[in-house]
Amino acid sequence: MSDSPIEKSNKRKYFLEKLSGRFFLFCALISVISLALIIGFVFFKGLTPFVADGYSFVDFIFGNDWVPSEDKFGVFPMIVASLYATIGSLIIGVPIGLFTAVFLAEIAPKPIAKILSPSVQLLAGIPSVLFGVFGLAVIVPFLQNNLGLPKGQSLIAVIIVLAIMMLPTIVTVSETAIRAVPKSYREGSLALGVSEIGTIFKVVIPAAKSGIMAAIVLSMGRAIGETMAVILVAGNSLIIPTSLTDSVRPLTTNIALEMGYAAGTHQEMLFATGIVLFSFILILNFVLAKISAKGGQ
Amino acid sequence: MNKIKKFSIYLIALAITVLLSACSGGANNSNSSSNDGYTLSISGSTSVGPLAEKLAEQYEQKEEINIEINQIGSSAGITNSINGVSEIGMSSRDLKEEEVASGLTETIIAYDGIVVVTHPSNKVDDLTIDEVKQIFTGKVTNWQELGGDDLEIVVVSREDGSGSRDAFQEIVGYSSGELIKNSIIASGNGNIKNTVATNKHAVGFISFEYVDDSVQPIKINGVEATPENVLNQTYGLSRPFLFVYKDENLSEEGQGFIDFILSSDGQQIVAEAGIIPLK
Amino acid sequence: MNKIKDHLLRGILWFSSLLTIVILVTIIGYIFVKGYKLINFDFIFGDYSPTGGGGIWPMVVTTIYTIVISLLIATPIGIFAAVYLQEYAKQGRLVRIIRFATESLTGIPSIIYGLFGAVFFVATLNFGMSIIAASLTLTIIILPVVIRTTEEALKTVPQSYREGSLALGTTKLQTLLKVILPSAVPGILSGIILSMGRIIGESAAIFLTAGTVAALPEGIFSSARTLTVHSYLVTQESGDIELASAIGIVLIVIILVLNLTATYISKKLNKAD
Amino acid sequence: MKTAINLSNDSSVQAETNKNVKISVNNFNLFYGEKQALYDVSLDIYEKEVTALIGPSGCGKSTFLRSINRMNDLIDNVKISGDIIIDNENIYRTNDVIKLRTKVGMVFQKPNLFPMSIYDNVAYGPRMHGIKNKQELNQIVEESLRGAAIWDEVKDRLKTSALGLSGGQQQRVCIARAIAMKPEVILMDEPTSALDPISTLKVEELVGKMKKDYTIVIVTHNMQQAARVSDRTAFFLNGEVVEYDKTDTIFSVPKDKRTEDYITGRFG
Repeated sequence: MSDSPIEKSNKRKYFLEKLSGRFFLFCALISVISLALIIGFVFFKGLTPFVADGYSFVDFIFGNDWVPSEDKFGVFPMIVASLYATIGSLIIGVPIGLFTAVFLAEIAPKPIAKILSPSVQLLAGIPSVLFGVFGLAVIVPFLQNNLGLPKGQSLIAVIIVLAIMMLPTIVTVSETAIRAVPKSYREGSLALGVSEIGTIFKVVIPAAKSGIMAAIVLSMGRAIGETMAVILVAGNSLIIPTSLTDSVRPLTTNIALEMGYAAGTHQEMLFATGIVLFSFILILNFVLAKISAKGGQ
Repeated sequence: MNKIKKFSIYLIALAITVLLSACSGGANNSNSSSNDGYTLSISGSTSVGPLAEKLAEQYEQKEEINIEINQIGSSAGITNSINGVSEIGMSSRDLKEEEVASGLTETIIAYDGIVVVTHPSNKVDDLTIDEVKQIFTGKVTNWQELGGDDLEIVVVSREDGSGSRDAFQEIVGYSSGELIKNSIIASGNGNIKNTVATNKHAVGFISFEYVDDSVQPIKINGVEATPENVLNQTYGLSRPFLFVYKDENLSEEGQGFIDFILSSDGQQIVAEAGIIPLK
Repeated sequence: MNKIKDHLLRGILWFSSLLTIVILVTIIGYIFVKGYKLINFDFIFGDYSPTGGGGIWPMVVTTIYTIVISLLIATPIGIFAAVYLQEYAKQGRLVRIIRFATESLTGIPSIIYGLFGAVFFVATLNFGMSIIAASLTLTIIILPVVIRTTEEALKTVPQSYREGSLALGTTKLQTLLKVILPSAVPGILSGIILSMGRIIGESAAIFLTAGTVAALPEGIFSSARTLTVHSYLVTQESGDIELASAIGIVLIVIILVLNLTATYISKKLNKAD
Repeated sequence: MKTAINLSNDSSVQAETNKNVKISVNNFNLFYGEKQALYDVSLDIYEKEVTALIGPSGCGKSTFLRSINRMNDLIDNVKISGDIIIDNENIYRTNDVIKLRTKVGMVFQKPNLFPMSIYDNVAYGPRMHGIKNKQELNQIVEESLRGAAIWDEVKDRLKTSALGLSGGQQQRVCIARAIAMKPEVILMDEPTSALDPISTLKVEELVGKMKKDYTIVIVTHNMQQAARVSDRTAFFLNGEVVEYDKTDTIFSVPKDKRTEDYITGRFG
């Protein structure tokens, strides 16, 4: 073997190496490009009424009235509704989902886990519309009949449907994270005489924290972004909810309900509603990124 | 770093080229599909949509034509027909001034009655227009006040911007701002019907074609909601179904479809669909 | 004291799991009970008829179209992006920006993707309401899922594999293609399954980008209606819970088949090792 | 014990006369970010000898070993100064890391076979370097496995997963995998630390045989092992080379007090 062909082939390899590295970088940048395009288009459309047409942004955010046909655009009730619905569903969904994940990964007898884990994974793929269909056909009448309400379409119905919908996401993602915790951590803790449950809560869950955080972010995205299922059970009333039984209109629902029928300023205001939604999510992501960065140290 | 920049610019250029060629591919594609028959694009009202689909199904069997119908709401359909995105827009409400000003032509293809409906168990089955207004503006909040059971009234309305809602409010005589705040807002006739059918408290309004046994239609001023009563103008809650288009955008094929709808065959289909034909 | 706490916690774990299972079984059960009567050969393979009684074949085809196209685009991009983040990038501002963008994409509500798709792909790029516009929108939606799951899968590949391969004088690219990616396949597959679920389940974004034409698509530039959009429209417009449930059964079966296939593939791959 | 020292004594005497310097290290410094891990390391490693690197944990011996085939490149923020010269070529001046790593093979602390068959593991390197001919590959695999003294144990199960082997067998397949590249230098990073005594013995015997073909640098915790297998020994402490000499000299008459303390077990 002479030197030159090897060096030549190495040169080709280094070229491919560089090319592939840059190609991978480009792929990674597509997320950034997409985000920039989405933000650009939504903000451009959504800010037009405030920049060009002299609408007040403060009135938009804190206004209580949303009557597009009378030129009144206030999204405060929807902001409140979105926050309540998301927080409520997380309060119910996260513990149940997380405990289920722990159960499947740590405690469940193997044959049970072997059947259940894929079933839950399957459920992650169930279209949200079907949860809405179920919510409308079962949960709404159930609430109405058992709580003696004039209507079952309510904040609590939204919370329940969202909590159910996020279960599969939380369970599958957290389960993967928990299973990825090295056995040696558990053995180390067990060897110190800590009980199995103690080990799970003191060692395994903290070790799987970043994955669990990912699960929560994903399901929060799902909850806040859910539209079609929510439309069916929220009632979509334009009031600031004062109780769990009030019917509500979250931000996403507002957009979906009226987008088809909107034109001109009305349509731009729906994009503005999108901006509000967007800002919430960006802030949430930022906060969560900070939390997980702190947790990682 | 500079090299990376150059390289990314190169790649982006490449991506755009690919996209553009895909675009032109798309144009070719729609051209080639015209060999099989002309594609007529229609979009708009969800109330008119089901009727238009039925008409299109029949018409496609007669003619070499593909009709694409997108149910995206009256306003969006009208906007599409103004922009030329769709050849024809469907509307279940009258055109607004600025829409007329943009040069749209409208053709009434049928009439629709709007029916106020309640749960079948509701004892109230006759209301005046004014009572309807008081219900929807929240002045009357219990069925007892109207001679029914002691149940809170739950108002179900369509969303702001819906052609059906605009038409309903205009006839009954209240504005969107007056609508009772805690009313349920449902998108689509089916959703309203379903909501009312499963709730003893509820009252809503839907298109004629959606009425069935699951809900109770309410007489208005003692007049039943029937096609005859709409045509002889004794039933007050009715509106036209419109096709709107710009004359310069309307193709021969599009005109052909409209002619078919207005023909006796077409109007027969309208009647079979439970909607009120023109004559 | 500690024992009581242990028992209590263990009880909570059992209870939560049971609750999850009961809820999910109830939903599936409800959909099956409501919808199974409508399911037959003609329902699935029959052409749609707006006058009622027809099948859902056009929607099945449209759904397959959107899945295949979005995955064809998103899977390679997502995997390579994850590869960049995990294997190539040095920690720094660029990586932070990319991660932030990916995380943010995850959280964006699908209705906003719908708005964007309608403005960008449908109008600006002039694809019209079409399968391709919807698929490109879906591509962005599932990209973060593919990236994240692939990254998690890459993290589980032992560092010693990389060292072992590189020490033999192989390039990063060779190591990646021959050792790292094959080891990460099961994880990547689970990401693709999650993405398929997302595509199949998506309605808001598709509604605004693909339109609602209830006919067999002629190509990727046709406007069409996916199964999920169909079940949504059926619920909204005609309030037909049984038909919506029947479509739901079809959707669930498709997902089940996909999952089983993926599990089978990853098992086979593991055995081949 | 004594015979071992005598043996290595003999060979190093020969080395004085006819062995060449294979790797020459001059004033080599290495930093992890701000933290310096190696201080002015200078030593010559001779061709076809076994050079052992000993010292307490964290003394920099593994870091140094990984510098010889630039495995430290994988870690962000590593900075170096000074030279490592192999066959008159400064390995930090050339950009051809592939060529370097082809020439300098490595065996790791824990067996790190890929999740493939035994055959594919050994054939992996040659395949990546463009050898596709089946017969040629078969031959390389057999020779390498023989060279790693494991052929007889695995010849009937070449197509089964390599991860089914015992730890000691896996480590010898790792050595075969390294040999398959026909390297000139083999770096071994505590290759027996995860193995039982019998497997350790086998690997040590193997190292003894291999030195007629390869230049071997071995990091070890085990001083008896260093004494048994190596010709020369470098004692590392806190990132510095305290003493570097022929193994028998280091173990019998260390010049530095710290070396003596370490060897006699007073710390470490």
